[in-house]
Amino acid sequence: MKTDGAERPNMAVSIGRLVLKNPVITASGTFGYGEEFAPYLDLDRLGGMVIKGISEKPRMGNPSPRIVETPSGLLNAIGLENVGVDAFITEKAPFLETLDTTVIANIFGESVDEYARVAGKLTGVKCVDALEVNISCPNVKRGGMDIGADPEQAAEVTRAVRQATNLPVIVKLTPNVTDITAVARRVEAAGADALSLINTLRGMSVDIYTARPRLANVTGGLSGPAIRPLAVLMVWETVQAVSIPVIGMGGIMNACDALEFLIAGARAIEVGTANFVNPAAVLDIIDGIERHLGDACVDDINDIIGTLDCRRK
Amino acid sequence: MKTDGAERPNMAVSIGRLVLKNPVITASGTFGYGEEFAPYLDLDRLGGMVIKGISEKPRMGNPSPRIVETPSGLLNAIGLENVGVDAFITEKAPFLETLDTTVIANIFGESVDEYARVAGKLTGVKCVDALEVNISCPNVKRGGMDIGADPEQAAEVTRAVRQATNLPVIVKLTPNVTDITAVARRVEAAGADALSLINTLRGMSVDIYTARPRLANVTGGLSGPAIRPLAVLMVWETVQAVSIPVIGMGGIMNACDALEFLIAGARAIEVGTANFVNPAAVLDIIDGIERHLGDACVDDINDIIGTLDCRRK
Amino acid sequence: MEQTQKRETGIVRSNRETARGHYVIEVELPGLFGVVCPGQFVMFRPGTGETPLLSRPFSVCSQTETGETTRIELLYRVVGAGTARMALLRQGDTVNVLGPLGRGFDMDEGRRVILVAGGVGVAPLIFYAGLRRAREEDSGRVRIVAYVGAADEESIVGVERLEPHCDEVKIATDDGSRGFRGTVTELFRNDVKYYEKKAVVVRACGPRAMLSALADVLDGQGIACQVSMEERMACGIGACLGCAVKVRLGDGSVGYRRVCKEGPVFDMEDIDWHEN
Amino acid sequence: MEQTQKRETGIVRSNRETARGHYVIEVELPGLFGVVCPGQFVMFRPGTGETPLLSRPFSVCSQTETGETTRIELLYRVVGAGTARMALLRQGDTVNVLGPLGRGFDMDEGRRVILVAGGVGVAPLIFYAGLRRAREEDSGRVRIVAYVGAADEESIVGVERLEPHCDEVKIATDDGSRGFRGTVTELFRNDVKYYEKKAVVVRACGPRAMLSALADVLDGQGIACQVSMEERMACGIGACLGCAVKVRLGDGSVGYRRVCKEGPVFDMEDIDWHEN
Ligand SMILES: Cc1cc2nc3c(=O)[nH]c(=O)nc-3n(C[C@H](O)[C@H](O)[C@H](O)COP(=O)(O)OP(=O)(O)OC[C@H]3O[C@@H](n4cnc5c(N)ncnc54)[C@H](O)[C@@H]3O)c2cc1C
Ligand SMILES: Cc1cc2nc3c(=O)[nH]c(=O)nc-3n(C[C@H](O)[C@H](O)[C@H](O)COP(=O)(O)OP(=O)(O)OC[C@H]3O[C@@H](n4cnc5c(N)ncnc54)[C@H](O)[C@@H]3O)c2cc1C
Ligand SMILES: Cc1cc2nc3c(=O)[nH]c(=O)nc-3n(C[C@H](O)[C@H](O)[C@H](O)COP(=O)(O)O)c2cc1C
Ligand SMILES: Cc1cc2nc3c(=O)[nH]c(=O)nc-3n(C[C@H](O)[C@H](O)[C@H](O)COP(=O)(O)O)c2cc1C
Ligand code: FES
Ligand code: FES
Repeated sequence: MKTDGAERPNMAVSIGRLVLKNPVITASGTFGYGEEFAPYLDLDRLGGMVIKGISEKPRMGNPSPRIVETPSGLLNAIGLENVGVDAFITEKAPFLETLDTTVIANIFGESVDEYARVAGKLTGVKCVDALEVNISCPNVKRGGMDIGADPEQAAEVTRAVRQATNLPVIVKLTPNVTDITAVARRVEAAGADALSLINTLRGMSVDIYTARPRLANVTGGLSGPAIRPLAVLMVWETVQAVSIPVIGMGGIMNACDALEFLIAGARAIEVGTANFVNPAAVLDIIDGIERHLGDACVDDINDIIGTLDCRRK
Repeated sequence: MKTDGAERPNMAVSIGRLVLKNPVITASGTFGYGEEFAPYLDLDRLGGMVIKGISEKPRMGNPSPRIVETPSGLLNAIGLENVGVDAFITEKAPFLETLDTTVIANIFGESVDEYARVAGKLTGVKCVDALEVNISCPNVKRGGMDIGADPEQAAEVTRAVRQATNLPVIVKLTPNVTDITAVARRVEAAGADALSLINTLRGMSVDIYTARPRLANVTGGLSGPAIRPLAVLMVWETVQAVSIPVIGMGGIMNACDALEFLIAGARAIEVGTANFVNPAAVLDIIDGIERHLGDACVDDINDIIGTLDCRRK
Repeated sequence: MEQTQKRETGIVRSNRETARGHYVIEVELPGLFGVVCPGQFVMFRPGTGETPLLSRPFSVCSQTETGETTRIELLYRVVGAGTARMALLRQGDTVNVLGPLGRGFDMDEGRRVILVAGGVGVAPLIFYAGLRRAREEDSGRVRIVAYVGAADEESIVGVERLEPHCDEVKIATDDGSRGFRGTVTELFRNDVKYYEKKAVVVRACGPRAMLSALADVLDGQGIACQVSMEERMACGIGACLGCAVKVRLGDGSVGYRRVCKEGPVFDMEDIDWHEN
Repeated sequence: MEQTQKRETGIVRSNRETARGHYVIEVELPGLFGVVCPGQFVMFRPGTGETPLLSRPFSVCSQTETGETTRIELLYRVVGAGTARMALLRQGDTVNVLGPLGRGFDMDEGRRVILVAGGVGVAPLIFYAGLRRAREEDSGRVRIVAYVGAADEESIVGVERLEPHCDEVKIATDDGSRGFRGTVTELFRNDVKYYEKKAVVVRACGPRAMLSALADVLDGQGIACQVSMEERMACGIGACLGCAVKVRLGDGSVGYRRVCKEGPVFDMEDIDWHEN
């Protein structure tokens, strides 16, 4: 459907039962609990907001340095510092309740049971509209590898969370795998309502003058524009492998980057590292997507999702 | 051992039987057949040179566009264009014979047998000092995945090449795997003399105005500084997992970057994309490493290899 | 004089916007290039900053050797991150220049020359026209007619630089705001029948679509034509195989050639116009 | 006047090297900041170019509000890619500034103030000394003594800016090329016994090793001290948790606080000096 540009295009998208006013969501761990950004933008304009990862108990996080910049990238080893699910509910949720945007709680655990318990506790909390399950956690059993790198364990966590909640369950996949579609399919079969990807890629950086790692934690997760080409490919492949909606992310800095993911088939996108470069980045992205639709005379964002044309000229 | 800086430090390293005059090697596919760079630098100064990947028959390569720049990265889909092993021997080898540097032929095949046949043909060619086996080729059987992503197939190729040649065999690993150390260990067990890593990471880029992939081949391999943190980590993990020497690469643009890999345990390093930015980049890297050793009063490059100190302060 | 290919640190002498979004940058390089052949290009990169990563190719638009140094001009249009960064360069800034590279236009053929330029494709043709005129003593007077195309009046570039060297400069704009309304190849198509096939040669540079249309116009006309092709480049020196262009081989089959090495100038009939 | 936190596009008014490798940049911002508290910082990024990716934190060194605009000065040392890029900025260039951010120094305590600065750590202390003097009418004359440390004479910064506000500026250089030979904390250690514990407060800023040595000097002395801490920052606004500094909690345990939000200024005794 084409428009003459007089009306504003429809920007609403749906992720299963979840309807977002636009496809732009802030990514977990990069937008705090929302409050921190209130001085810089009207939070109600967001398509959605994913909260910093929540575990059952509070976690202190890793020693400093926790971050280091790499070429077009950010390597972080925050160590999942968070206030814990109980403090989240009493201290952070009330502010989130005042907002008119979709709030997604990002959860993780050190065991399948912990995931289920956190999911259970968040179910019924008024501001929480959906859960995003972060399965990129190092799992003791497999030493260093992510739970999410093993399709079997990923499916198990998905099933447990699925049973513990009636909220929409979005499973967030790790890119540190040989074949992300294999994990995606298993997670879909285990009952996920949607997938989000990609989380950070494992990396490290060395200070050559001290011969020590630049992060106190030695290794960290790489985000930012550097990883975008990898993320776009994984999203595109995953979209073809599953029939549930896929939320794309990884290095989205502006509207053009967001459109790459949407065209590749993502139903919505998350913005992470860009929030650090400019706290109002998401607004520029929302406005930029809308402008692009106007320029291209497309009156519904859904009409460009998945339009990637790979035929040879 | 410390020096007072008066003498020049020892820069020679050995990769098994192979002795390099310094640890700086040009990476396959980024230095042509050497000739192209002769106007810009004295090739004899190189620690070594890996030749563009060679297959049994000539290959035409992919349609254009074959390359696209991404943030701090280069996405390429050359499609392994090469003259084929016979033309290499007659047309390219004579020039290489005139050089006083270690020449490593990079080989690949579409089947285990093709690898063995190419290895066999190159054995005895005077200029070829070692083989680097590129196992990051899409394998028909596993549809899109690399041969090198499957430890079993990787080991099989290694064994076949090992049997076909008495040259040192360096197996070049793909980073597109869940656990590179698993592949590394199997390849070591199958008889590799050394490992080199990383090859490019799979990625794609979308032209939002045409809704088409920016590469005619749709997907490509990502190289350049963007991937360096991932490469350093994989090298560090692999060094700990095997006892054969590891050659590190991925996003090395200058001497500091090279030193990150050496400190993390790489015995030598390869320089790829940087050759495109500055055809004499490798000389700057060699000189820069030597200067760093001087500044740090280290009189042998081998004394800094693998010195990474990960203890908490 | 032999040509030396080098990577040099140059100094920006000037960098001005000459038409909407189009700039001319003048760079001073230490040492002498030797005679650059029109159609040859340089790989260009600002001397500071890490993005973009790769150098960008630009045709040499003019060259002046003055004792110890070489000055070159590049004419460019801002189309993306690299050229946007380039437009920010100011007098005194340092830049990296690799070149001159590739194969330029054959210079000596034809007593009548037709130049066909699309947009910034005019850059090497300005150089060609000037050099052709300068060499005229030896080879007798050449008649040079240029066809220049652009989107609209405001984005026409290089005409004032072509005029001193050309007998005629004909202009086409897509919107008809100046000269012929339509593409430069349509304009040329109307004239082609008046040219004496054997005496003329065509030198063309512009977007692939324009060159492809030109190939259609010239198909079966028996007019010798050389075109300067564009492809994305990483190295510019034949090493990466990134700049492949599909060509017809003698035996009727097709293959790839490197724009940076076997080109950027090709004989029109060698290119496989059907596909990249 | 209330403080407004914003991300603004500013214009570079000047950017000069004032000591070897040390620069002062003056930036003009639209709108008013409200009173910045010395010790507060801004996240700073050149307005063009994509590298480095993240903004860099810098303490505000001076602030002037003129009708509609705010001018701030930052004093910085070139240590890496971000500050190297910053040193290339010229008058008229646009930059992005987010701030003012974080918690600054308490301003009203102490009738005698001791400032301890290591290198560019002098920046917020210059601001502090000036503002303290300016407010003197209300609170009576304050005696301000500054201890300034640097590697050598050539890299001493800020002394000439401190002097108008201070009763005394004492200098230490590692190589003794000017003032005391040794660290600034050693210099201060020699004097500490002469100060009247209850009347003085210390305000310090510099590398962690210096602050840690200062904590040793002041250990058990009963002198109130606030320090401005540095950690790598991504967001500057409390969202990324990247800038964690280890603190001692009331119950004797340890935890992390965000330098950008709960700091950068902390009470010295709250910091866990043993580890990051
Ligand atoms: C031999 C040669 C000579 C050239 N001479 C000139 C010249 O004299 N003046 C001039 O303005 N431009 C010239 N170009 C084109 C110029 O190199 C590109 O415009 C430039 O690389 C774009 O860089 P960017 O970072 O600004 O754009 P990007 O962000 O890289 O790309 C922007 C757009 O330009 C297209 N593009 C990028 N690079 C190329 C390329 N190499 N060939 C074709 N399309 C490309 C992309 O597909 C994209 O649509 C020449 C190219 C070649 C190969
Ligand atoms: C609240 C605050 C106020 C500051 N005020 C000033 C100031 O007024 N003047 C000034 O010159 N500098 C100040 N700094 C330090 C300044 O932010 C860093 O020097 C700058 O970020 C370095 O950027 P770069 O890209 O040049 O160096 P990089 O390449 O990022 O790093 C170079 C070296 O500096 C160290 N470094 C980088 N960032 C920091 C950091 N945030 N804290 C500590 N060490 C770091 C790195 O470990 C590395 O050794 C302040 C830092 C903070 C946190
Ligand atoms: C500092 C930081 C903290 C993060 N914390 C979390 C987290 O708690 N849970 C999670 O699922 N992802 C976390 N992420 C990953 C991001 O949500 C996102 O997947 C990743 O950064 C890629 O997107 P980007 O390139 O836009 O940043 C974090 C990323 C960063 C940079
Ligand atoms: C244009 C291009 C062509 C390449 N061709 C080959 C090849 O033929 N064989 C191979 O093993 N690796 C090939 N590579 C991978 C490089 O050798 C290297 O592993 C990779 O680029 C990472 O290093 P870099 O970041 O320094 O470029 C190629 C890389 C590029 C950019
Ligand atoms: S640009 Fe590298 S081969 Fe032509
Ligand atoms: S810098 Fe992000 S929380 Fe402090």
